[in-house]
Amino acid sequence: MKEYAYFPGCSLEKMAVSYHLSALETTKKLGIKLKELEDWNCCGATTYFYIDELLAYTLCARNLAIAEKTGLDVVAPCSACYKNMYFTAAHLKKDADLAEHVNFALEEDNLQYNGNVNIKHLIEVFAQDVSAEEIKSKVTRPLEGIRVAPYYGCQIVRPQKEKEDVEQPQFFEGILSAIGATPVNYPLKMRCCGGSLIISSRTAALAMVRNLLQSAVDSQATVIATACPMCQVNLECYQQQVNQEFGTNFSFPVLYFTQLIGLAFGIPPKKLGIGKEFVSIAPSLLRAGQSKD
Amino acid sequence: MEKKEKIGVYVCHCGTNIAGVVNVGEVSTWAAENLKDQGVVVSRDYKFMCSSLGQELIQKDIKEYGLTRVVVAACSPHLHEATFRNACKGADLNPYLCELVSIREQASWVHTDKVAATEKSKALISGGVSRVVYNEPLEPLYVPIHPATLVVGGGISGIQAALEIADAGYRVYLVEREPSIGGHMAQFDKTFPTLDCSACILTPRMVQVGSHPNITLLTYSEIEKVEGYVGNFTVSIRKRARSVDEATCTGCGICWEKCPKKVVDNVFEAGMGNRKAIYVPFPQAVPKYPVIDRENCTFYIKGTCKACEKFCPTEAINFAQEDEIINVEVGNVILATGYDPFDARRITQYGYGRLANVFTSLEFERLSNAAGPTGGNIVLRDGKTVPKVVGIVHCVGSRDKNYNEYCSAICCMQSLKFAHLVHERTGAEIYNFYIDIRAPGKGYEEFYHRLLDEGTHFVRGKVAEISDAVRLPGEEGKLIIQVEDTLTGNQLRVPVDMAILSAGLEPRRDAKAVAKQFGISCSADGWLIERHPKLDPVATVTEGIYIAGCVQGPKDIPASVAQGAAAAARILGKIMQKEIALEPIRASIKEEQCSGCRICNNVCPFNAILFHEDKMVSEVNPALCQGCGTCVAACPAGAISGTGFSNQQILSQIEGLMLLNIKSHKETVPA
Amino acid sequence: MTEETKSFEPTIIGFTCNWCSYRAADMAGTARMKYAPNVRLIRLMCSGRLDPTFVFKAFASGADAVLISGCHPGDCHYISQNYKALRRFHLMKRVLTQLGIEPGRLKLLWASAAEGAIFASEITKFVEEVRALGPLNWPQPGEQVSTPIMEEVTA
Amino acid sequence: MSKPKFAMYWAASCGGCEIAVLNIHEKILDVDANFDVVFWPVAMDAKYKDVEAMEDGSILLTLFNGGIRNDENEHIAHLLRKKSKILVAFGSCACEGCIPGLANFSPVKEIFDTAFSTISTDNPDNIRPQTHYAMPEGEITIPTLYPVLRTLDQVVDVDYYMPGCPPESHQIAAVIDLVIQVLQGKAELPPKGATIGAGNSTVCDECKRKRNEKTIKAFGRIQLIHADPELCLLEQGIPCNGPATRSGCDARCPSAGAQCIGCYGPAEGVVDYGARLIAAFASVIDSDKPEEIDRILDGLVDPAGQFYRFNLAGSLLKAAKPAWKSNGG
Repeated sequence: MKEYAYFPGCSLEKMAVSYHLSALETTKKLGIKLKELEDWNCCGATTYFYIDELLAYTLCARNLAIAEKTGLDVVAPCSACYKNMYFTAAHLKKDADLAEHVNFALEEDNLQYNGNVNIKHLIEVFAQDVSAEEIKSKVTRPLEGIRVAPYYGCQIVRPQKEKEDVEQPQFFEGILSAIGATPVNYPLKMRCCGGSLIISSRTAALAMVRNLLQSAVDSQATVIATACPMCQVNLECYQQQVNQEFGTNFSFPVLYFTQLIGLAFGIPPKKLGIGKEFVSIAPSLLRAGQSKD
Repeated sequence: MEKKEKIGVYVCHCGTNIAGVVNVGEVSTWAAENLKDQGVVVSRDYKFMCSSLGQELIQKDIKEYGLTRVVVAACSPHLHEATFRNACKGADLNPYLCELVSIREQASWVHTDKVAATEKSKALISGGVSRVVYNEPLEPLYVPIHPATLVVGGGISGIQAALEIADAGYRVYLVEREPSIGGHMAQFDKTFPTLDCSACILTPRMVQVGSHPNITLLTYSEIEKVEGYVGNFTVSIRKRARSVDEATCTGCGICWEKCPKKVVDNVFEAGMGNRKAIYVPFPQAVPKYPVIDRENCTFYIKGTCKACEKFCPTEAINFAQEDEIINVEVGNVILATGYDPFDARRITQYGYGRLANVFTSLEFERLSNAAGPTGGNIVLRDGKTVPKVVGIVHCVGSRDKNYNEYCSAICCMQSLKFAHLVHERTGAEIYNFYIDIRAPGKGYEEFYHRLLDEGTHFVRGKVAEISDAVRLPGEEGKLIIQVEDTLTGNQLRVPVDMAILSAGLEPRRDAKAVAKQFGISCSADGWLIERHPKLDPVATVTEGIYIAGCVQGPKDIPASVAQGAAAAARILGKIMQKEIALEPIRASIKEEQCSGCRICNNVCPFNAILFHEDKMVSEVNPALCQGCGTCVAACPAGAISGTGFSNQQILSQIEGLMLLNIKSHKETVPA
Repeated sequence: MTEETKSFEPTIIGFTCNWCSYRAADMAGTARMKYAPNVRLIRLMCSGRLDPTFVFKAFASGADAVLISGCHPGDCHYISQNYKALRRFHLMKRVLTQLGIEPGRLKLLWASAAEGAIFASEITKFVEEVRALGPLNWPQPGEQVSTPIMEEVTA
Repeated sequence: MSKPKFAMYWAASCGGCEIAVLNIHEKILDVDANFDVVFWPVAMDAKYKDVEAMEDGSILLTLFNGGIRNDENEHIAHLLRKKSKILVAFGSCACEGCIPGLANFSPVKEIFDTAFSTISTDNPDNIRPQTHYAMPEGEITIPTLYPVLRTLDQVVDVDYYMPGCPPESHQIAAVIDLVIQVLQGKAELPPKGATIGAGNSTVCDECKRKRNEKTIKAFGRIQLIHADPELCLLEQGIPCNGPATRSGCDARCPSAGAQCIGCYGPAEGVVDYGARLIAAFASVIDSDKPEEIDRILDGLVDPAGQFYRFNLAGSLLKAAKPAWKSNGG
């Protein structure tokens, strides 16, 4: 059984609880254990690094130090958590002076970070650590005929880890194909959802959301799959405001990729947090999931 | 030291170049006084040692003092080593008994502290004197030159080289991997900047090669093995089975007309058109004989068909034909194996292979070629729509840290040519996205201005992305080119119907293997390395192996032709001399000390070291040895010695440089 | 850096190959780039000729440091011989460390014929690094060894 | 006519050389028949003052084994040089330092600490020997240790070198035969400075193992490798010093399945034994990547010990820096 240290992050506690539930359910099906880090803290989100860099690094390093003690790879389902932890680890490795400062602070908590933690996004677990065959083998209700827009967002593949394709990655499509769905060609799959701009510059962010939704409609998708709570919220919860602002008429379901996998695995929708969304998912999606029953 | 050497030391002023910083008088006097024990009998300084008067001064001393060794402290040996060695030779002193010490490039020009520069010069001369004592008289090695030449690669560069040598009356073996010679140039429609028809100027040359009595043309062939050394190479060539008997085939073309099997032509037509399973790559192919592509031929797959055989009027089809190994003896080799175009798929954000109407430069060449799949009509991938707006992206895969850092040299001009052809044939609106326009050839800048006058748009900026994600009105069905115009600082979204990626040039996939096969060096990129980037651009470090055309680096047709001709001229010169003198810097193995441990055997990249199983000793072939000395350093028994750079010479030079050879020195060392 | 090492002028023996690094030195000269006068160069045909004996000889002869330079990996004039120099360099460093010679006293520098500026700046940098290490002063034959030291240790 | 005089001395050495001499069996009778043994501390009683009283050059042949570690060694080296016509550096210690020379890695203080103050020594009061000590009977002295061990030829002029740890008995016998033949006018002495009782090539010359072109992907210690008994040990990644070590021992160790450790010293004309091996081993490492090269080299656990086990004192650098610095200067 594969085991990971699991860093849920703040969003998954409340707003993205359905992501949390579906992540645990689907990984369990694949024989993967997500062991939640003890006493974890906020990753600093997208803004803290612009307020106090050293403290922001320390915040992330604390989680890394706790994870290091477990000897496991860390998995974060939220793209922002993942990105913050990944580049904190990378910076600490390169910058001995920074590492010294950070460790000085961690000493207060009897912690130390030695640079020996691998950080993964949850989707990497499905794309790399588990083979498509393994996923396929667990599918009981393939999502046949369901056209899904794979929305990567901007943080999963940045920064580039090794030589992987960061311009036109295909791993999300691979996962969707494995569960029987049809990944559509979604040209804006790497574009930003607006992030926290929705608070500071609402109109600009809404325009970004509109483009993403329109592109999904144009590519004849029935649902957008995301791998990030922030993306999910921006794309789903702001649809009404987009409609008001631009006179459009979007009502487009946005699900976590783990929810789609869960449906294909035959996990009851309720266990996947389905039913908590603002835009209800198309009945056809649920039907597709159930049809083979 | 058995007999005491008599050494002359000559310190050059080089006008003020040396004397301005180094106190040459002091250095000269110091050498005379302090290096006496080493054998220095005369030490002089002179304004210009390399002048004829300076040389005569040395020659006079050799005669008068009976000098047995000469040390000249002047400029870099790369500049005047030959000069002073010749001067010594003129006075009947073996040239290799003269040692040059660089006190210009290594002292006066690089140091400002006059005292330090003077002291360093003394140490360098002391090192030179200590070394020269152990120099040995050497004689060059003479080997005969076989008059035949091997040319590898039948592109324009190889064609030019082959014709030059054959016209001079010597045998040439021209080996080409594809079924026909012609190379990339045969695929082009027009050549920049003159817009000559590429085929019109190339075909006559190809025909000449095919019919030349002094050229043995081996197409559909590859080099198997190369052995030997300058003047005496033995090359094995694999002549792949054509399945067509060249003696009886007339090239009438009935076979490929009747062949039922269509194959996408990924080589000559760049995937834009089809050919048959039995084919000639293009109508003007030389030789005119077709080949059967056994991977796709129905007979080889299923065992039936033989349509070609049935219809062939001369019974030239031979399904049982086998590969043939041909061994040839040659004196020299020219490698003109060309380049591969950069694979634009690697830049995923440009969408080639994903977005239908993104074309590569080679595809566009075929599209615009009157003999190409569309008959020269510039249309979209659907085969009929004429584009209204065309974007041409420069520097695809070039000048980019993610792919190749170098400039591919031809893409700017190629892009301008494309722009002109699009303008002329479709009247479309054209955007060129460039980083810098590089048009340094004859008539190139004028061509650029002609394009400006034609109303082509030039946007200075590196394209970020080509996408089909349309957003704004008027973008429907178009490709969006996202770019920052760096001259105005604006982000642009340019909707186009067709995007052409001006792909750069890359070394052949197998360039490194070829370099290894022929024992020459290859840069980290994969371009083969010339002997000197400026002064010896077509020779390589391995005597007898020359390079021409794009195999050395990206270049356009005129430069490739010039290099082909230059390599031919170099070889003709060697053939005329009938024999060649090799530098006597060589390694040799003392048989009685060699224990046959075989450490040295694969240390040599030139395969110059042979192991004799019977005697259990290794031996250096002096004609193959290039004199690097790596085996000398590697031999655990100290059984290998190297002329010109012996252990004694270097160890003694170290002592000299540290002034350990000077008695008074000991007192200056703090206890 | 102590007061003693500030005034110390190290002597460094440098080995270059004939094709790249020696030409880099020539290039630095032609372009009149200035660098520290502490390095005395020995030209070999190739960095592959570099016999560890030469390095030990240089240290034993009183050099404070040794520079080995050659063509960039992949650019060797003799195809691949600089890799042999690289391997020897790695092994030599280990042996020197065991002999109490700071690994910083042996430097490997790749320089192409066009990299005169790099050659010059790397030499100046190296001289400063060696200056900070202080003199090596390897005893010369006949020096020091005959001084008995028994009194000191028994005290 | 009196017989020519013979002497043998041991300086800093283990005594193995003497045993090797005795190990020539009945040949030892030839020594007695042809020579008058005047000085051989391990075999007979003799006083330094007797030697000091001899006429200069009166001893025909002296076999000197051991390196020069203290003032007594040095004194006797000078003394025997003066009294001998032919002085032979006998065995690896005298030629190149050998195992006692490995102490040149360490400062004298460390050597003393190890000898007198580590757990293996019962010395609760931490008493150290004094070079001079006043007794009621008068002052007594013991030899003074030098900071480093030197080879014989670093102290006095040497006529011949006879390597080996110890020299092979059949080689000793052959040398004694040669000297006797010279005495009888039947042969001539080799040129001064020559190495005697050994071959001109290296151990590989006498080694019967099969060999190929060499590339080394990994080094390993012999006890951890299941070695092919027919194949060259070095090719199997076992660091065998044979390629650099002078022949003459009939490849004793490799024939018995162990790697050559180099007791016969460098081949003819070699300046630094270890440098030869460093160059040779490194040249055939099968990697061009610095990290991988380092990984392969990690397999050589003690490179300086590997390359200079017998040769440190006789090498170009002669001793490690801490040993030199133990002089305080």
